[in-house]
Amino acid sequence: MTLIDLANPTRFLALTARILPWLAGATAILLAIGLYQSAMAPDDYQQGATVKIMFIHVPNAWLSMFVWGVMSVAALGTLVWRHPLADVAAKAAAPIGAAFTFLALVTGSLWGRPMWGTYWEWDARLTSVLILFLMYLGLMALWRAVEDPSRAARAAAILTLVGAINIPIIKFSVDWWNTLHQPASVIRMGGSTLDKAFLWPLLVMAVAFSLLFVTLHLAAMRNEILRRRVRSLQMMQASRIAFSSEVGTGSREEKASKTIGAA
Amino acid sequence: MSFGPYASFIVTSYALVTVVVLLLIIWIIADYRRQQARLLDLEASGVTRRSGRGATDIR
Amino acid sequence: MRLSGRNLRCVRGGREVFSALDFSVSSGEALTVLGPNGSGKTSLLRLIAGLLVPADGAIALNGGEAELSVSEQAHYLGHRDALKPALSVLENLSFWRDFLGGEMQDARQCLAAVALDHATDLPAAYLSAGQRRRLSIARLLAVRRPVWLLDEPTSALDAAGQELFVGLMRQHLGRGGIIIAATHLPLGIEAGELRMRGPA
Amino acid sequence: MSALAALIRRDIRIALRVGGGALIGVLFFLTVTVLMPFAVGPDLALLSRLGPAILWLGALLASLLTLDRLFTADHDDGSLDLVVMSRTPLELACAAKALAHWLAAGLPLIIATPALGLLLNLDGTATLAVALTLLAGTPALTFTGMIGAALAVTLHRGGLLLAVLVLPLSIPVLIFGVAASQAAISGPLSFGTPFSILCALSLVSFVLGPFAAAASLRHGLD
Repeated sequence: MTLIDLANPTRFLALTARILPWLAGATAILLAIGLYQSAMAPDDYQQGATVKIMFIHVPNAWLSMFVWGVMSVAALGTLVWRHPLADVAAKAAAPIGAAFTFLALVTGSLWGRPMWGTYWEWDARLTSVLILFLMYLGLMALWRAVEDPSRAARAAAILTLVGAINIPIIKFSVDWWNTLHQPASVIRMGGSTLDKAFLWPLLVMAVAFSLLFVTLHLAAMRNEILRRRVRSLQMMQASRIAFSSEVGTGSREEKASKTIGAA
Repeated sequence: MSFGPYASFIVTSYALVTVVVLLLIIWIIADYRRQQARLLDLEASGVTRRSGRGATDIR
Repeated sequence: MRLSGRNLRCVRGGREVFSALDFSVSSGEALTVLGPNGSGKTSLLRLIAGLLVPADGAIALNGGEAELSVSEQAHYLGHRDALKPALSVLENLSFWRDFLGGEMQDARQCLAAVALDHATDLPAAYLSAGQRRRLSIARLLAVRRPVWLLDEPTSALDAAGQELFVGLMRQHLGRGGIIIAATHLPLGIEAGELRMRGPA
Repeated sequence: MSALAALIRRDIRIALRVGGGALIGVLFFLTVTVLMPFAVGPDLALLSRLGPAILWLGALLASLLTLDRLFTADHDDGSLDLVVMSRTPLELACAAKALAHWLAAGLPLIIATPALGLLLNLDGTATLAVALTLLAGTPALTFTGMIGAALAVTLHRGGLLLAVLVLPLSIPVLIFGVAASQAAISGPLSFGTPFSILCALSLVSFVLGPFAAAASLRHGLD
């Protein structure tokens, strides 16, 4: 371990401790504004009140892709620049990204239920998000499968980058597969011609959720750094036992033999 | 403010988002407390980091 | 108590490892099995442990508990240490103590006896080879069984560990136990010798 | 009894800790099920007709996949030697290991079934029927699969060979599992008949599996 390896996460922890409360506060305020605005937004002439689901669905869907983007940059950081924090950032982002993707899926299916009559339709967008969700889970499983974080880091980074290249291809194939089977899409979710009355609440909510992600991500990164410290301290503890037992064996043996004999 | 015939869907989706986000926050805070406690335990048992500072010191 | 084997023959993979082998060890005695590589030291231990079936001959433990087989009254310390890296030191030991059954000892005291008592909550994955061996030795103490079958027990241990282990073996013999150890190195206790000739 | 409890506790702990593979089975189940519509097409009526079969195949493959290391892991680190030398009969130890495996890897599959039922357009009754048949049938898959896992130790091979050995043995379970769920959804058979046969298959496997696995392990030691 070099000095920079130690210093960097330490400085990061100091920085996090200072800005986390401010971030959390800003997130809460923006979320409150966004929620108020979306509650006040008028009904859509086609979709009625269900358009309100859009205000939480779209930010989650946006984050599901944005988080993978963050992880891809972190993966580059691991593979190319070997930045000590890059792997921590990628690993901490995965569960949060998976949670946002899950929410995008569920809110999407709840939004579609009144239109489709079923909770799940193999709609191109929802299906792509579902596959993204599976990829998040797979990545998390990869991290869990390997005990040593530095060994898991490179494998996970490669998988993240392959995923980033593959996601557009998957999206394209699913679109093609979907149009092959059902020519007319059931509804157009969040079309490009959005009324200003919807645009503002949506934007505020999107910014609020992005801030939420940044806050959670920084906190999760801090946890991950501490987890790694615990790990390295435990390894030091293990090596110290070997050392100390060599020094103090004589008395220890006598004491131990007495206790075992008496037991 | 009325949500029309699909009120339950709207309420469910907002509630679900709230619950999942809260769970995330609770998990992260609990994880922080757990790691912090383990670090303190380890320090109490006399293991310190090579730099000589306590592992829980952030500065 | 007396552990004896008579006219033992061992065949592995169609090859005769040894034949017409006799041995006998009484309470409080140790026997070292000596011989070149491939002479069947490990096979003999596994035969006594019930992990291999003799092609000929029989093994008996006179004066032990009648309703238990020899292998159920023996501890086997092999090359592989039967530890799960995902479990902590204490969890590993407690599991074997609970599972092997019989007269149990306190797991923490057993760890203290092998100088691992400060590492109880450490995952076994972090242990060095010598520490893993110590943890395996703690297993011999956690459940009391009269016969110890040891395969190169001191190979991974440092000087302090060996000294500690000699003390534990003496205790075991002092309580009327039986030790059979296959080894290249001197064991550090007074013991009879059984020389394996190697394949004829 | 406490010896078996200790074994079950240890195996579940290892499966759920970092490096354990219990939850990967669920992820595999999820992925296989999601792949099906891409091959079959997104026709909801068709999917709901195929749903029970897809879920059963997914569960079968997922439970088989995780069985691979049931005994080989213990064999590789020497634990199996000590299990054989313990005062617990090997048959009971095998049964305990299979039970632990089912609790850690089989039960999550059943818990995941309702979510997957939603994706395949199954209604409440159909999902419940599939979950119920899986609850009755997956123990049989684990206990017969255990025989293959024990053979894998003897033969020093696992993976694909295990699948080839075990898949034919699980055909009856598949037949009656899918038949029972279809019966509950569309008839014309009554649900009870195939379901009770499924339960009977599970009960038979509880007896047969541990004995066959223990016999195979005893002969496979070296």
